[in-house]
Amino acid sequence: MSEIHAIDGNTLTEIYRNFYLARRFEEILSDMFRRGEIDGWLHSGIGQELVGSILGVALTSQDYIVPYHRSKATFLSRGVPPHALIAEILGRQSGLCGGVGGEAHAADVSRGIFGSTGVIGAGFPLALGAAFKQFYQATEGIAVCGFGDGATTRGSFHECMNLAALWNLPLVFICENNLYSEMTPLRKEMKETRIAKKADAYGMPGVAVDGYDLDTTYRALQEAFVRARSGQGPSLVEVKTYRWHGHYEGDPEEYRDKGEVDSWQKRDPLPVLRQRIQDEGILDAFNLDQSEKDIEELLSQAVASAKASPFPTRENLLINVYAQEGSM
Amino acid sequence: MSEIHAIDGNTLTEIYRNFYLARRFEEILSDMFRRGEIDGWLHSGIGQELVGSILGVALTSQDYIVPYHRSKATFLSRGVPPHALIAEILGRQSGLCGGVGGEAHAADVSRGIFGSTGVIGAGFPLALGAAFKQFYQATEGIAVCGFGDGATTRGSFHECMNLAALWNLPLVFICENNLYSEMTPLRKEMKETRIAKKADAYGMPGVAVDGYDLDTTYRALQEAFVRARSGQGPSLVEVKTYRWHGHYEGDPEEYRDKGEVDSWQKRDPLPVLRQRIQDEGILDAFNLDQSEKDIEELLSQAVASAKASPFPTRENLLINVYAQEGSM
Amino acid sequence: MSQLSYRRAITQAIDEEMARNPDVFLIGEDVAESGGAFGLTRGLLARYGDRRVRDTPISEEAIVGLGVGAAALGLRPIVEIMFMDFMYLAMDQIANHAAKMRYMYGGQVQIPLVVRTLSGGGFRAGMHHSQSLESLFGHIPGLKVVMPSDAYEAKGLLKSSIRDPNPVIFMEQKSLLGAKVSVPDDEYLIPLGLAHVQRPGSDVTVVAIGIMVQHARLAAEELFKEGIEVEVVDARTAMPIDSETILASVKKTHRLIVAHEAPAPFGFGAEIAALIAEKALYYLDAPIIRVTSQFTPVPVGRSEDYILPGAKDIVDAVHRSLKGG
Amino acid sequence: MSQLSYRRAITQAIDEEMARNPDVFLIGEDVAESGGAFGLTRGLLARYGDRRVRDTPISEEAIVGLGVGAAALGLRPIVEIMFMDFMYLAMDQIANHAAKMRYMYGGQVQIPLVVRTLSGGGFRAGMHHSQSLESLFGHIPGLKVVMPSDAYEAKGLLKSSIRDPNPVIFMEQKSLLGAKVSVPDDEYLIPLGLAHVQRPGSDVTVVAIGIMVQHARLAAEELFKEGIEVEVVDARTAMPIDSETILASVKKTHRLIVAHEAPAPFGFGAEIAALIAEKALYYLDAPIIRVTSQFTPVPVGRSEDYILPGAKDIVDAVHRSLKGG
Ligand SMILES: Cc1ncc(C[n+]2csc(CCOP(=O)(O)OP(=O)(O)O)c2C)c(N)n1
Ligand SMILES: Cc1ncc(C[n+]2csc(CCOP(=O)(O)OP(=O)(O)O)c2C)c(N)n1
Ligand SMILES: [Mg+2]
Ligand SMILES: [Mg+2]
Repeated sequence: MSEIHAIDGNTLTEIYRNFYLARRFEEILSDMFRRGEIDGWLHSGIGQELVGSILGVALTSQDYIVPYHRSKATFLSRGVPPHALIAEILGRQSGLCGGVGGEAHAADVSRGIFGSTGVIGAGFPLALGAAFKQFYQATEGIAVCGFGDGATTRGSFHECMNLAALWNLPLVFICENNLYSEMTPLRKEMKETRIAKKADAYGMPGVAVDGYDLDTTYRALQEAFVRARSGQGPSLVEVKTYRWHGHYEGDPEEYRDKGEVDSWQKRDPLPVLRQRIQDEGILDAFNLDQSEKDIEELLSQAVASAKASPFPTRENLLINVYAQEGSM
Repeated sequence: MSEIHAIDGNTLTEIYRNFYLARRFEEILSDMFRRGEIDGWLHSGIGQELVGSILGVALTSQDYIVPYHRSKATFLSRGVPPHALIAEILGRQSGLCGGVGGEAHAADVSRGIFGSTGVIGAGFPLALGAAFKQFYQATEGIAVCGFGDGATTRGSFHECMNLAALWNLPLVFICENNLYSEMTPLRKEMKETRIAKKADAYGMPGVAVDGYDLDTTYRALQEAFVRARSGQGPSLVEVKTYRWHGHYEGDPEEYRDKGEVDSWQKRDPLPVLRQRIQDEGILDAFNLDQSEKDIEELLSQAVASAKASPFPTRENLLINVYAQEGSM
Repeated sequence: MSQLSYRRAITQAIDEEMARNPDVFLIGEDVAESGGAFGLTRGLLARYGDRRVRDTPISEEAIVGLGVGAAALGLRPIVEIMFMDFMYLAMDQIANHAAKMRYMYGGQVQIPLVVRTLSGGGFRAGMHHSQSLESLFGHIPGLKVVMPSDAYEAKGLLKSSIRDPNPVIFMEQKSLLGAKVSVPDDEYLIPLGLAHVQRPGSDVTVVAIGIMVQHARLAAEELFKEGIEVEVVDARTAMPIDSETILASVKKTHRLIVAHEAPAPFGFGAEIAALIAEKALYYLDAPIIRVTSQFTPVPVGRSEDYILPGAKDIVDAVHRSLKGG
Repeated sequence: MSQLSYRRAITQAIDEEMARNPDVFLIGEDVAESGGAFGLTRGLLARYGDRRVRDTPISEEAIVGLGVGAAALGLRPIVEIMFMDFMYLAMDQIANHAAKMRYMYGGQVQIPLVVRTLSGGGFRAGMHHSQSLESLFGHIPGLKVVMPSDAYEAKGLLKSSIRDPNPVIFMEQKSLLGAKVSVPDDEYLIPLGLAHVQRPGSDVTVVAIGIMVQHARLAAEELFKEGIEVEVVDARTAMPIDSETILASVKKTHRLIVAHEAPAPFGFGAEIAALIAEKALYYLDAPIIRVTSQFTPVPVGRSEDYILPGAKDIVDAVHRSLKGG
């Protein structure tokens, strides 16, 4: 599809900003967790921020995104204020969902992000619903469904790939294949580990890309979005990536070699992108530094603001079980 | 796989006997249903008897079969007495399951047939369990799972194809693709209608055969059985076939052309096989007639015996909810 | 008024709501082209086209979840699950998503989803085609559960369910499909969560739900001949429960029988008994009796008659209740 | 006797039963190589090898169904579902197959399957990792449902569950994983279906299940200081229900409180209330009170403390009950 051009300077800058924000966000949250400031648990997306950083620039405000449990970069790149996301993760009233949903169940419907869930694979049908809505109302929007390699072995993956293809829905399936499902390595999840190839069974295009290479990842995603937007139906994009931290923060990580982690970290696309922006003369080091400093500032204010927000009251927690006639 | 030879005379005769028995069984049951002699409903397998007729000769007594709702030929070819199957369908005490299960939930565990269910797609995990048992006990047996085209769109198909391949279980998936799922034609069930091809997604061999051609169907099944038996793992065999009657007896069949039904009926493999047995000099017309007469006799006795059996008593119906310690 | 069957009451309710609101759509296995495995949706495809009336493959989890997703984004899906027994396949979408999504997203969405499904005995098709699972759904915060007892109820309650901003499990009583009652020609709605005193009486209260309301009516007629006045309360919805109406009736009659087709443990009867034991204990002149199916799966064929409860069981229970006073 | 944590009680029970019977095997997500997401199965892979201790992909429906199929053919599978909230994905295999298969095949098979799963609050991980669904399973004929209240109970009940010829849903109380009690060094079993009078008392009966038994103990100690003698009955199994023990206690104390972590409607408390309202109505000197979670999903973080019931709620209920007499 020839409509997709090389990434222009503004876009590169925006992706970099998203990426840097997401990276620092992950680092800060991870520290907070280590200091015992977060109830429950935390699933770091560190190392996987590129996809989310691209989504912010490649989608329109009409599009829906069903994120997955490591998609914090997606929230941020869509413009979700960091304080609202942190507050949600901390279970505070000023959080996106009033502090009721937390990390796994955060949503910002006003920004088209919904369908997050604690149940692996449950996002597929919800995303199907979002794509169906676009079709039903003949909008120009599409829907995007994020998930991991582990989710592809759930029955819901199959049912929804089949239905999306059958009904030619504007739905892009984005698999962030990070080689593990909790502590289980890919080869113990499935015999056929080429996830992109599974699209064949549904008569859907599937493509695998190196998720540490910005250009190919960007292009593959854009191609899929263009397809969906132009009525050519769904696709599957398998993004090969890696999570640098454990499944959850605190995971002893007995199941993998430190060397494997190192080899991915060495290829970190964040400094590569920074360098490129400089090399291509889009921004100089000073400007980049400045922009990074702004982000640091934003984040430290966000943390402070989130922490200052109260926990939900008992009353807060008893509403919203049922909608009242005419509510919303 | 070269171990599979042309079908010998005895085998041909046995398949014919199974086939003729199954065909007449279907016809008789259909008549009984029309006369109001059967409570509930009936799903005729007429037109699809070949697969079941082959299973009776191609499997061993150690193998397990999870049948599907049209698999009456399978029951009969495994040696289930027709009267016990009819009595079960009539809900009578002398039925295979004491008349409690009925058509959709008939099983004869002593003959390795179990896992029948009224829930489409629920047989896949049960068959996986049977194959796992063979693996666990390192038996020489395999497991076979029957299902229709419609069942392949259930999530359980995906989960079980994946697990069977991943664990290299001795499980053969046999899809009787009869082009419809109730009133819905294949093209409205899935975009990729080549069901056999779906095996690729799991790293499993898949093959499609004309289910009205005895030799290719027999060979494809035998190859899959040999694979499974020799530790080479699962396969998917798609048998293209056709049901001559409606989804259930009484179905108005508004969704398909009479011409389509006729074209399949014209290719009925039953008379073809009879002719071949004569042509190859295995049996002459007199012997064939005699064997058919024996079957007619068997069936009319079976019907009489089934009808003579009482319905379950109230007491019968209150047991078997829980097994007692040490029962069975 | 015209005579209308339960089956056509459902078709009409869907039809009227689809005509009224372009956001209402219907999906399910064989609902479109063939008008439903039991003819409940006949004519709708022709009227509304295949964007709004769609056949689906056998993918219960996906189609219910599609409904949840579309509902969260403002559409009003009606998803048909052919038999309630197959709802187990979509339980995660119903119980973890439809029911909880509004709460977990802090009120950002509402889920105006209706899952229609055939429930209960009557087709004699056994354990995988005969269950009544209202209590499973009633236990889960966020869901409403509706069990209409005749065609009038079915039409009014289904229309309200479609307009409700919450996920509703709508249980069509399969043994009533052909039964006709008179129904107003003009539009009417029956609000969800209001029980209905179907027949007033002073001696015993029978709270019944779904098909059991019909059995309770017959039992009441029978008992009337003996001079016993039974008050029949049609609970209509298993969730919300109209405790006011039920409490008022028990306070009047001092005797309570609860009748439902599902088995007793953790059932609708248990919930009503707990309500009374907490709120109206001292009004009772006799133990509360539950009339339910046996605690077994439903066998095939006519054997189901031994397992499922009927009018005679209610008559017996009333006699026992009156003796227990 | 030695001090044993709930976590290790579970490991030991599985270990002993696997050593005893070669037909026992264990499958689940991350149960083998990493010893379980919460370390409950640590060491078993090394001891029994990967034929008997197997990691699975995320395929809840398939692995539970695999267990049903293998159990029907004579093996004794233990299937771990990481969180009870994911049991919805396997509901069809549990409710339509494990529960009904023996009945529907006329007694040809038995299903000695254990589905172990972490239930309840305590990890503060919200609505998809905190549910207690005993009443859903208790409603379905054919299943047993076990909720051990401490390490001693966990070990004895799990061993019995593994030996039971029926499908058992075994609910491990996640907030108790680290809690230690003394446990005999010799083998012992606790039969399924027998409640346990955990603490005798004459003033009020508190029937509690699972984690709530711990809260009831604390409440009883507190109330003892006020001179109130609470009888704490650990129900142990939500199905079967030991009605004898419960009835005997209520006949003694004349006051009943039922405590469970799941929401009230259609819950365990409802079933116990119905039992009493039917069999021991005239013994009651006060309304039956249910102490349960709020009828909401479980929110994340410390907010769960507002929603889930605790010892204080039981203390309050006892006071109310004594006033209501
Ligand atoms: C249905 C279900 N089963 C199991 C879990 C527990 N669990 C949470 S994350 C996870 C692994 C998911 O792996 P993948 O989809 O590859 O995403 P990743 O965490 O690797 O990014 C599992 C098994 C769950 N949340 N839901
Ligand atoms: C889970 C589930 N959904 C729907 C049904 C209703 N139903 C019974 S048979 C059938 C069609 C099955 O089609 P297929 O698998 O192709 O088998 P065929 O009847 O064509 O032989 C359907 C939808 C069911 N029994 N179970
Ligand atoms: Mg992964
Ligand atoms: Mg078919």
